[in-house]
Order: sequence, then structure tokens, then C-alpha cells
Amino acid sequence: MHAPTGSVDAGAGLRRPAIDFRDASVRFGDFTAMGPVNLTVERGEFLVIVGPSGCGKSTLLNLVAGTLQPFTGETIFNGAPVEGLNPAVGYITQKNYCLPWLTVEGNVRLPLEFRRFPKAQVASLAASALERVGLRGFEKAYPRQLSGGMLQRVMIARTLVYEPDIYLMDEPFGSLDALLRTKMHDEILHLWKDTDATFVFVTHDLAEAVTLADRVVVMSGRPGQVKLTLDIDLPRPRDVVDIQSNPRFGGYIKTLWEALDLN
Amino acid sequence: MHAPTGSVDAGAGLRRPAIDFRDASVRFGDFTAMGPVNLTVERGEFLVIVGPSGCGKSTLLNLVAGTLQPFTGETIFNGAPVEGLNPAVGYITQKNYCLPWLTVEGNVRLPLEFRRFPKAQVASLAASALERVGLRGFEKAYPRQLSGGMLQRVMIARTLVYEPDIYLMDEPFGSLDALLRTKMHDEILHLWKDTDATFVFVTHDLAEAVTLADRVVVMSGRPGQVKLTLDIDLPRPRDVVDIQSNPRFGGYIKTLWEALDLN
Amino acid sequence: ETVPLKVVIGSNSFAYGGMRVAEHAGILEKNGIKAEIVVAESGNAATTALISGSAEVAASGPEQVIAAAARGQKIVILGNLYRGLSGSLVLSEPIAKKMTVKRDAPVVERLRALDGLTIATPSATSAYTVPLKTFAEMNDVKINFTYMAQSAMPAALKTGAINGMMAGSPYTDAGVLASGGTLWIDGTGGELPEEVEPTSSTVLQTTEEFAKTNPDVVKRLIKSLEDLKEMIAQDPDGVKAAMSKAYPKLDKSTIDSVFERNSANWAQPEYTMAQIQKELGFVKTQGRIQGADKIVPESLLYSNP
Amino acid sequence: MSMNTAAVNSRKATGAHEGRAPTQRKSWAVPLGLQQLLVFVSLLATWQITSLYFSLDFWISSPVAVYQEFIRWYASGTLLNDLRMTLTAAGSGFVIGSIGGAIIGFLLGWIRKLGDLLEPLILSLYSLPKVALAPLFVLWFGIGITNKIMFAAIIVFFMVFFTTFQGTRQVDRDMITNARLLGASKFQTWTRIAIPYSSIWVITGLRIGLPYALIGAIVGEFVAANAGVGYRIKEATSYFNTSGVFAGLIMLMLISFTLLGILKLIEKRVLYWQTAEVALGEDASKHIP
Amino acid sequence: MSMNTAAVNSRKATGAHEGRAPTQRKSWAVPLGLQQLLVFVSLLATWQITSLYFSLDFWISSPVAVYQEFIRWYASGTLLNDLRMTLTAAGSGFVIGSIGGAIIGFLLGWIRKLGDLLEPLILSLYSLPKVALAPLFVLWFGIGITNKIMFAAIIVFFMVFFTTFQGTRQVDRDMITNARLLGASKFQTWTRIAIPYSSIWVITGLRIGLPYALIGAIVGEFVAANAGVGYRIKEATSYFNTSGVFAGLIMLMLISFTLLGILKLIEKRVLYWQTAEVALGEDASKHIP
Ligand SMILES: Nc1ncnc2c1ncn2[C@@H]1O[C@H](COP(=O)(O)OP(=O)(O)OP(=O)(O)O)[C@@H](O)[C@H]1O
Ligand SMILES: Nc1ncnc2c1ncn2[C@@H]1O[C@H](COP(=O)(O)OP(=O)(O)OP(=O)(O)O)[C@@H](O)[C@H]1O
Ligand SMILES: [Mg+2]
Ligand SMILES: [Mg+2]
Repeated sequence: MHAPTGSVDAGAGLRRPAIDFRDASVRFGDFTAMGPVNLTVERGEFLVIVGPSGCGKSTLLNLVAGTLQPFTGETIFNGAPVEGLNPAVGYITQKNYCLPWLTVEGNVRLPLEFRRFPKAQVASLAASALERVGLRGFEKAYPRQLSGGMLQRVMIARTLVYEPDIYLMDEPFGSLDALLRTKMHDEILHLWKDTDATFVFVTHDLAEAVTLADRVVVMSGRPGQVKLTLDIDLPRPRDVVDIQSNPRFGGYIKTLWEALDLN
Repeated sequence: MHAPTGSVDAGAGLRRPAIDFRDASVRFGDFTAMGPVNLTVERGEFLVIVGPSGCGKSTLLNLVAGTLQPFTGETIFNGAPVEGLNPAVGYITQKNYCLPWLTVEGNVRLPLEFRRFPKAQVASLAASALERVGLRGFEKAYPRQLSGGMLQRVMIARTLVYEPDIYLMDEPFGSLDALLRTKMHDEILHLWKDTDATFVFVTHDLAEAVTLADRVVVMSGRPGQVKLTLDIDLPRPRDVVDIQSNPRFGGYIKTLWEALDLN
Repeated sequence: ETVPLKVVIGSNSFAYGGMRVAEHAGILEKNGIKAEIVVAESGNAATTALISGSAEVAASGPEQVIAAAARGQKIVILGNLYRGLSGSLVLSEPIAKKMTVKRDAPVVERLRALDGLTIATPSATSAYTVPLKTFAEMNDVKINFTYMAQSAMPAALKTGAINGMMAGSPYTDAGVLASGGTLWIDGTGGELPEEVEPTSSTVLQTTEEFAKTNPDVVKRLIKSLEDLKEMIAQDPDGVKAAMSKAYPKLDKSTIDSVFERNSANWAQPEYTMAQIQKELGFVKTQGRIQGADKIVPESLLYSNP
Repeated sequence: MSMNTAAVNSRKATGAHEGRAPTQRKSWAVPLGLQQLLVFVSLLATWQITSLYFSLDFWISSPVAVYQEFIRWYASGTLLNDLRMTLTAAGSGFVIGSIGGAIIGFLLGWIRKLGDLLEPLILSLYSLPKVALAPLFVLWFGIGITNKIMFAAIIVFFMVFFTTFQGTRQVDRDMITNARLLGASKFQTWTRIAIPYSSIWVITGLRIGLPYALIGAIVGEFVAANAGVGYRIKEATSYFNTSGVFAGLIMLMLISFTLLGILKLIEKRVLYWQTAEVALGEDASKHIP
Repeated sequence: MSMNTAAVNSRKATGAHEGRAPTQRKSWAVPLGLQQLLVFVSLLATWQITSLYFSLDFWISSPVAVYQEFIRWYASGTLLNDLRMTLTAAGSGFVIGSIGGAIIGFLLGWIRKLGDLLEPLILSLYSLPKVALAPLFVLWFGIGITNKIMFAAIIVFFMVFFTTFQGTRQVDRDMITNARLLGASKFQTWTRIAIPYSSIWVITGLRIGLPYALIGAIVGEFVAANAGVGYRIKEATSYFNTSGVFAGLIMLMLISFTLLGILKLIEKRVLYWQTAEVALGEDASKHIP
């Protein structure tokens, strides 16, 4: 499955998968939290993962980010096993990691400063990211002055701002209202179209899953394994409101719902 | 609007409202975060609040819990203004406040111990609360060993366990999967029916709102004010799955969606 | 021309008073020495400072020189700063009142009256302890010695934690004044018998190295001590004037009494081979300092090349 | 209950949404400084009265006597010189000790393996009574200002080291991991996360250490000196001038007080985000998403 | 890359989901104790060699000389007596000082107004060099063991007080508010939230304070004693017996070492939840919700 040479191949035809879980499982003590999982995420794919609470979805993302190491198997990222942290991914975690001593803007600039973006760009990139998540006017606020949903949006802006090739998103829109969520879906789909980035997206919202995904993976209950892989064959580009009235939309949701229900 | 005597009246006919916001508004510095709000929550009512992120929903609940004091107006609780903390409410906050040095069980027992429940009852009450949120088997785990959804369930169990008269719930099911969420809806509706408690429930999920509510309040954008009050005239007791196919269900959702969209 | 010189002394007590008078009366300056006098925490610290090389000259008891020599440090004595014992024994008020022996009785009887009492001294090895202890042992008198900082003694005397204190002036004066104590054995007045009394309380000292390389400075120092002796004999008022400059906190009458009690002891600059041998003898009989028997007495005394 | 009483009763809210206290209708602040002054004055009064009433002047002096001693000290012209000496030693010692303590404490706290390895060693050194080292210090560093600086530095070093060490160990590792994923280099996780995170502990260390810089300088002056506040105290002790001793001690208290005040200002600046009242106001209200 | 190398390379994960490290396939642990021993031995060797090579025996003694001094000390029969004296004073002082410091630090940290009011007062007292107070201590507590105990107690008090004070001020007020809503009385928020929360600070305070208990006892012995480790050190000092001074100091180090070890065990027990490996295992897997 490896490319014949070690170099990154430019041709679209010869692309190797972005992520490849091979028999990966995670244990804490004697407790198997996830797996074994076998799953391939293609480059440029929008993959959504759903599954019962505590089945190991966050754990799966952690394997890709390299914040956990598997007990068995391995996680192949861009052709090489993940060892140690993997800053090539943009990870929007479930837990909030805003730095309390930085303003909203400071938090969003952080990755740009870390990645040594040219000074001139930093301010405008940060401003546009904040604009996109609807936080203009709150640049100078500190995290403790924000509502739950606003904090979540700071986390999103902080990842969007540096445009990684691969996004790992762990329930990123959980505390957003329906309207804002729709806006964010739109935003994300545009981003995906414009940049050709790969997305691995965890959610509990099946409509969200179907709206966004190329493919939805349903995980089984603890220890989470891949139970069902469902290709979402809906037209692109999608309009996040109109797509819901597509005749196949309801069917996909039903399939997913049933797969979950059997747990 | 006050009851003629200061004593708590027993007769159901003479009931005064559980909560009454009178021109209540909250400011942080010069920034008006919420209000002014005028809203009455009747005793035994199931009120759901929806509104855009950052409009002041959590702030509204904080007024009832007494963790914030209004800048103008007042919050009348059981006939008297809320001054200082109000432990008569059961408050499931948006932020997680599990104590990291207690096990899941220890965290759930905490309010019982605080409220001096008889020793004999404590263990069985805690066990049944954990059972209800699907956390059996995790009694001895520490918070840092749990997934996001599991932590949220600990917070829920910790409030259910002492059966307060009034529940304030701030997006309690945000990180639960669809199935578990449905189970929790069922659980909550049974609780409500059995105990005749009052619920003030904040959510972003309009289906959830319509499924549970007697009445849904839509708040406007910052500073949040009551924009629409919608009585949900669906039969009780409700089956949380069947209710969605009620012909009026979709209509309510549409009304709410439109009210939100106009923001 | 004048040479700058750092001189470290062991305390603010009058045992080092000669040095201060020599400084404030201009004797050192007259001999071409621009002295900076530093006060250390104890005689031991003064000698330590000398060894460390941060002062050229130190003043402390001869036993410090012996102890340092026993550890291989080459220090030589240039001259005597205070003859005999500079400390005295003060009894607390209630004990003194109970005494059947009179203050003017022979010193041996006064010593016997101390049997069983608790007496504070600065340390087990202090120049104040050894004579009294030796004297008591010679006469089969049992004294409970306890060791404490001199500054703490008057307070202990007042609260009754100790029955008496063996210390130097001005601590003894404070013991008398503040706690209503009685001066029981006057060490400065030479009341202790010759065979237990130390030869000297403080001597002027420097390293062998410094003495060798700076014979001229040493000569000036020795000359200063002789000038001091002469001044005490010739010009007591000048000495008192220098004292009030050195101890600005003391009033006229105190200066007078301090002068009367101590000036004679300041005026004995010669330190002889015999005196060294006597000190070494004390040290050896008590076996306090390991390796003291290996010391060559001659090496301790500065000899004019 | 009328609206008026409600307003009076309403307390400054603390709450699940605290951080920035909500604006209240009225506020009844009793100036803290005044209260502190009251405590201070009543203590002085108690001191004076006890001293007079039980005639303990010789032992505990009295405020009036101490004041007179101050005047004398100042008039004699040595006060400023003494202050300069002591402050130089304490200041240099503090700077050396706290920089060393903060850096090494930070490094050992941060690099866990190294910390585990060297902790016992540092603990041993910490356990040494510095006063007992005084003679050795004289031997090693002489009796000049170096001795006093080293004394102050070593004491401060340990104070700052320990709190920084402990604090840095508490830094949320998940926060660090997250920053690494955001692209932070190891060095950046230090400067941007770990240092701000443990700054509260470093400051605690500095607060604990600061008075000890003075104490170190003073003890150094006790051992050997011819000027300085410590020397004055020793001199006063030798002549049983209790008022002088207290004058010296109070001088020290005043100095560390001033310095601690300055430190508090720095603390406020460094930890400004804990209390900042940032104007969301106008601007934020305009851009409703 | 073969699976084998991958396994060898895989590091102990730290991560957004850390807390309990995931189980690894293999683990290569180098025993820490051994490493520490190595550091210790090489330090001793350096000391010995430096001392021999540069003939610095008088200045820094040497391990062999110190060892001989220990033997002499033990043979003379005073060692145990000295130890008993010093330990009694330090131990009692530690207990009194740390209980006092923890309680008062906790109270003033917790009751903010009181803390703000009294902080300057306590800071002033803290700034006093205790050694300069020796005569007053003799006046108040005599020259017996009480004096040494009080010396130790007062120094420990301040150390524990300060860290506890600072730590308690850091307690998450929102957490407290939440507990109050859950029905906690004021007292319960102390016992169930604030105390566990600030326990890490209290323990830091104890760790910082413990060696100071010994230091306090030693200083007390310097001021007045006729036995005890401090007294031996002073005695050795007056004979320029550097080996004796080091023997005394090392004795002290050994003592505080042992005591700190015990404290560490207690710390592990109190803060067990930070590292606990609780068996979810079997039981949890059975009840899939
Ligand atoms: N540090 C840890 N120590 C022990 N067990 C852990 C740890 N982290 C996670 N687990 C366990 O691993 C399992 C999977 O956790 P994970 O966070 O991946 O779930 P999830 O699918 O993301 O759930 P949710 O939807 O609730 O976020 C859970 O049962 C959890 O208890
Ligand atoms: N401590 C505070 N200091 C300053 N502003 C605050 C503070 N707490 C909340 N706010 C502001 O008050 C507004 C309302 O916050 P609140 O948490 O009530 O929103 P919310 O409706 O619960 O939003 P969400 O759905 O995102 O949780 C927000 O704009 C927020 O920035
Ligand atoms: Mg998760
Ligand atoms: Mg909210």
C-alpha cells in the first residue's frame, strides 16, 4: 500500500490514504476503551464518525493526533505510523483549551505565532477567522467572559485560522444554536471545497452527519469498533438547508439510527 | 401577584408562580448581557428556552440560582426575590463541576451527603441515579477517566439524585448520542410526570425543545429578551419517538426556526 | 604614606576596646595605618575571616590561634590587646539574696557557694567558661553549665532560667542593671587565681604569610599598641574622649567606670613565649583541641626578622 | 419587600458565571486601607500601654522610645548609609537568588525526569540550616559584601526554587499537548504556556523569598560588618538598647513592606487577566452574529 | 518500518486524554533510585577528589574525614542523645507551627476580607529576622526546650501559612458556588471542597516548612543549649573543625530527608486521585449502556 518512493507523490492518481487505522486498539489498564479498528480515510474525504457516548470516538481522534498510542496495531498517517504528537492535524478537541490569560484574539493568533506566519498576515487572518465564527467585537474579551457556545467558536477559529490539511473535529458545534450551526456547516463545506482538506468529524447529530459527510462510520458500543460504513451519495456542492429535503436524506438518517439502535 | 399570606400555600388552585422575572437585566461593566426580561414560570411547568449563542440563556438561569444579581429588576422565586445563592434549585450547569478527587459515585453522593440524607438511603439513591444515566460499572472511575458525554451524565445524575422541586438544565444533553438522548428524554419526562417538578431547560435542539416543553421561549440576540412564547399543545404523556410524527410537531419546529432566523 | 588595613574584631565588647581607642584616638593613623574595623559575630568568626583572606588582621582570644594552628593554619600573634580575663560572673537577684557567703569573702568561698547552681556561659570552649570550670573542678564544686548567646543572658537571668551568668562587659553590666543581679566574681579585676586565669582575652593576629610579606605594616601595628599603652598612662582624658567616640551610646559616668576597670588590661601589649606556653598548657590538659600537642609554640608568635 | 431594600441587600455576586462581577446598582465599600490602619494603630497603642503599665521598657521598648531612636539614628547621618549597605546586599542577593531559583525550579519542574533525579539533592541542600553555614560562608566568601549577597541569595534561591518547582509540576499537561498540536515548539510551550501558567507560583515564591533576602543580608551583617541595618541591630543588642533593636527591626519591616508592595503591583500586571475589566461594551454589542 | 521498531519507539503517551496513561506493549524503565544513587556517589567522589587534589581539607573537609568524625561522634555516645534533643524540639515545633500555619493560612485565605485586613500584619512579622529576636524569646520562653520548640514553630508557621494562604485563595470560587447549590453548608464547602482543593498547597507548605523546623531547633540550640546537633555544630565551628561541622549538617540532612520521605508517602495518599489506577476493567465492560 506504500507508494513506491518515499517522497510525497504529487499525482492525484497515485494518492495514498490520509489516515489508515490498522487493527488499532486502546487500553487503559485492563480496560479496552476502543477497537480494534480498521479504517482508511482517503485524502480529501469528509468522514463523519457517530457512535454511542463513551465508545471511543475521541480516543480514535487522539490516535491520529498522536496524543495516545495504540495498544495493538498502528495508525498510519500520510504513509508513516504516528509516533509522538502530530502537529500536521488541526484538532478541535471536545474539551476547551483556551488559554485564560489571552484574549479571544490572542488565542486565535496563537497558532499563527507558533507557526511563524508573517507578522503582516497574522492580524488579518485572525480577524477573518473570528468573523467567520461570528465573534467580531469580542476580540478583546477574555475566555471567562464568554458563553459556552462562544468558547467553542474560539476553539474553531483557532484551528481554521492556520488552514491545516487535515481537520479532526470532536463535536465542534455541540453548543451552537441551530442557526449558527447551519452557518457553520455552510462555512465548513465551503472550506472543504476550496481547500481540498481532509475532515474527520465526530458528532451525535445524525442530520449534521449526513449533511456534511462523504461517508459516515458508525461505531459500536464500548469497546468501539467499526460497525457500519455508509457512503452518502448526495450531490455536491450541497446547500445545507436544501439538502435536507433531498429524498435520500431521511433514508440515510434512518439507516444510521437503526445501526446505532442495535447497540 | 403576591399570595395573601406569607406562608406557602398548599392548595393547588392558589398557586403562585415558581419563578417570576420582572424587568430583570444583567450587565457586565457597560455591556448589557441580557434583558430586560419579563417572564413567569408556573409551578409544575416544563419551560424550554432557546436562543442564539451568547444571548444570555445561561445568565437567565444564573439569576434563578442566585449566582448573579440583576442590574435592573428582580427575580422572584417562590414569592420572594432571589438574594444570594438559591440551593432550592437543582442546577445542571453548562460547565462541568465534577470534583476531580472524588469517584463518579462520590460525586453523585455529594449532594445527598450535603443534604444529610439518611446513610441507608445514600448508596441506593446514588446507584439508581447512575443506573438511570447509564453509568453503571463506572462508580469507581475518576472524572478524568471519562469521556465528554459520560462526564455530562455524572452532572445529570448528581442533580437527579436529590430530586429538587425545580430543575435548571443548561444544555444537559449536548454531548450525548441520539439514542442516549432519547432515553434521557424519556427519563426526564417520567420524572416530570411522577414528581410534578418545575423545569427550566435550555437547549439548541429545537426537536428536543418541542418534545419536552409545555412552552418554549425564544430569546432574541444579545442582549437577550423574550421574543416569542410558544405553547406546545401536544398530548401528554408523550412518547419521545412517536411524538415526532405528530402532525403539529413539524409546525412548531418551523415556527421556532423562523423566530430564531429573524434575529 | 598610609596603608589601608582591614581589621576584624570579635565583638563590640570592651575586650576589644583597646583597638577601638587606638582607632578613634588617631594612634593607628599616626603610625600610617588607615584601618577599617569590622565587627564579627565572635572571636572565632574574626579568626575565620582572617583565614579566608578577607581581612589582613584579626583580634580574638589566643585559643582561636591555637585551634587554627591545630588545623594547620599558620597564624601569628602580634601582641596582646587585653590582659587576663575580660569577663565576670553575675548572680541573679534572688540567688544573691539567699547567699550566706558575703561578697567580700575570699574568692574560693564565693566559688564554693556556687555549688549546684546553673550558670550560663557563651559556650563550652569560651574563654569565660574554661577558667571558671577549671577553678570549680580544682575545688570539687559542681556547677551546671549551660551555654547561650551573651545577649540572651540578662533575659534568662531575669526570668530565673539561670542562676548566674559568666560573660563580658557590657553584658554583665546589663545583667546587673536590668535584672537586679549582683557582680559575684570580678574577672576583669583579676579575682580569679593566677593558675586558672588566662594570659589574655584578645590578641592581635595575622597570617604568617602576611607578616612575612609586610614586615613594615606589622611593625607599625606593634608600634601602635605601644603608643596606646603610653597614651593610657599619659593622657587618660584623651583615651576617654576616644572611648566616647567609639561607644557613642555610653554616658560619661559609664565611660569612667569602664576606663577604670579595663584600661590597665589594655596596656599590656607584650605577648611572651611563656604566656603562649601557659595557654597551650591549658588546652592540652583539657584535651579540648585535637592535635594541639603537635603545635610548635614558637610558630605562634611573631618574631621580628 | 421594596425594591430599595432589595438593592441594598444585593451582594456582590459570586457565581458559576463569575470572573467578571456583574454591575450592581449600588456599592458600599469600606476602604481597606483605613481598616488596616486601624489595626495598626491599635497594635501600637497596646504595645505602648503594655510597656508603660508593666514597666517592660527594657525588654520590649515602646513605640515612643523607638521613634526617638529613629530620630537619633537619622540625625547621626548613618541611617541612609546603613540602608544603602543592607539594601545593596539584600537586593543583589534577591535578584541572584530569585532568578536562579525561578529558572532552576522551572527547569526541574518542567523536565520531569531531571526533576525526579535531582530533587533529593536539592532537598538536602535546602535542609541545611543556613545559619550554621555562616562560619563556612565566612571561610568561603570572606566578610565583605559578597558574603552577605551570597547569604541572601542562597536563602532566596531555595524559597523561589521550591514554589516554582511545585507550581511548574502542576502545569496542565493537556494544555501543553494541545499547544504542541497547534504548532508550538518545545520552547514556545515554555514561554507561551508553562511560564504564564506557573507565574502565580513564581510570584508566591518571590513573596516568600523577598523578606528572606533582607533576613539573609542581616544575618550576614550579624556575622561580620561595620555598617548596615543588621550591624546597628547587633550594636544595639550589645548595649541592651532594646529601642535600637526595635528601630532596626521596624526599619526592616518597612523595607520589606515597600518591596512587597512593589511586587504586588507587578503581580497585578502579570496576572491582570484574572481581574481585567475589558470593555466589551459598545463594540461587541454592535456585531451581533 | 517493522512493527517491532514501532513498539520500541512508542513513547508513554501524554495527551488531551491523558490522566491515566494508556497501556503500552512494552516498557523500558530505568530505576530512578539507581540513577539517584549514581548522582549521589559521583558527587561524593567529586568532593573527595577535589578536597584531596587541591588540599582543601581545611575548607571543605572530605567525605572520608566526615565519616571518621561521625564514627567519633557515635563512639563518644553523645550522638543519640543529641539526636533525641534536636528531634524532640524540631518535631514538636513542626507540629505546632504547621497546624497553626495551615489553619490560620486556610482561614485568612478563605475569608477574603479577614485575609486582606491582616495580610500586612502577618507579612511584617514574617519579615522579622527571628535570630534578632533571640533575647526576647529567652525572656518569653526561657532557655529550656520550649525556647527551641517555639523557634522551630514560628519559622514553620510562616512557611506553611504562606503557601496555604496563597493556595486557598486560588480555590475555584465557581466550584464552591456549585457545591453551595448542591446543598453544601459553609462548613461543608470547607471540608469537602476547599480543603481537598488546597491540600496540594498545604503539602507544599509542609514540605517547605519541614526542614525549617530543624533549622529552627538548631538556631534555638545556637542561642542556648548544652547538647543537640546544633550545639555540636557550634562546638565544631569554634575549633575550626570543618569535618565536624559537615558531620552535623549531614546529620540534619539525613533527618529531614527521612521526614520528607514520610511526608511524600502521606502526599501520595492524600493526592491519590491524581494518579490512581482504578480498575474500571471487567466490571465496566459488562454494563454497556
Ligand atoms: N484517561 C483515561 N483513563 C481511563 N479510561 C479512559 C480515559 N480516557 C477515556 N477513557 C475511557 O475510554 C472510553 C472511550 O472514551 P472516549 O472519550 O473516546 O469516548 P467518546 O466516544 O468520545 O465519548 P463521548 O461521545 O461521550 O465523548 C470511555 O469509556 C472512557 O471511560
Ligand atoms: N463573567 C462575564 N463577564 C463578562 N461578560 C460575560 C460574563 N459572562 C457572560 N458574559 C457575556 O454575557 C453574554 C451572555 O452569556 P450567556 O452565557 O448567558 O450566553 P448563553 O445564551 O448561555 O450562550 P450559549 O448558548 O453560547 O451558552 C455573552 O455575550 C457573554 O459574553
Ligand atoms: Mg468524546
Ligand atoms: Mg450558555
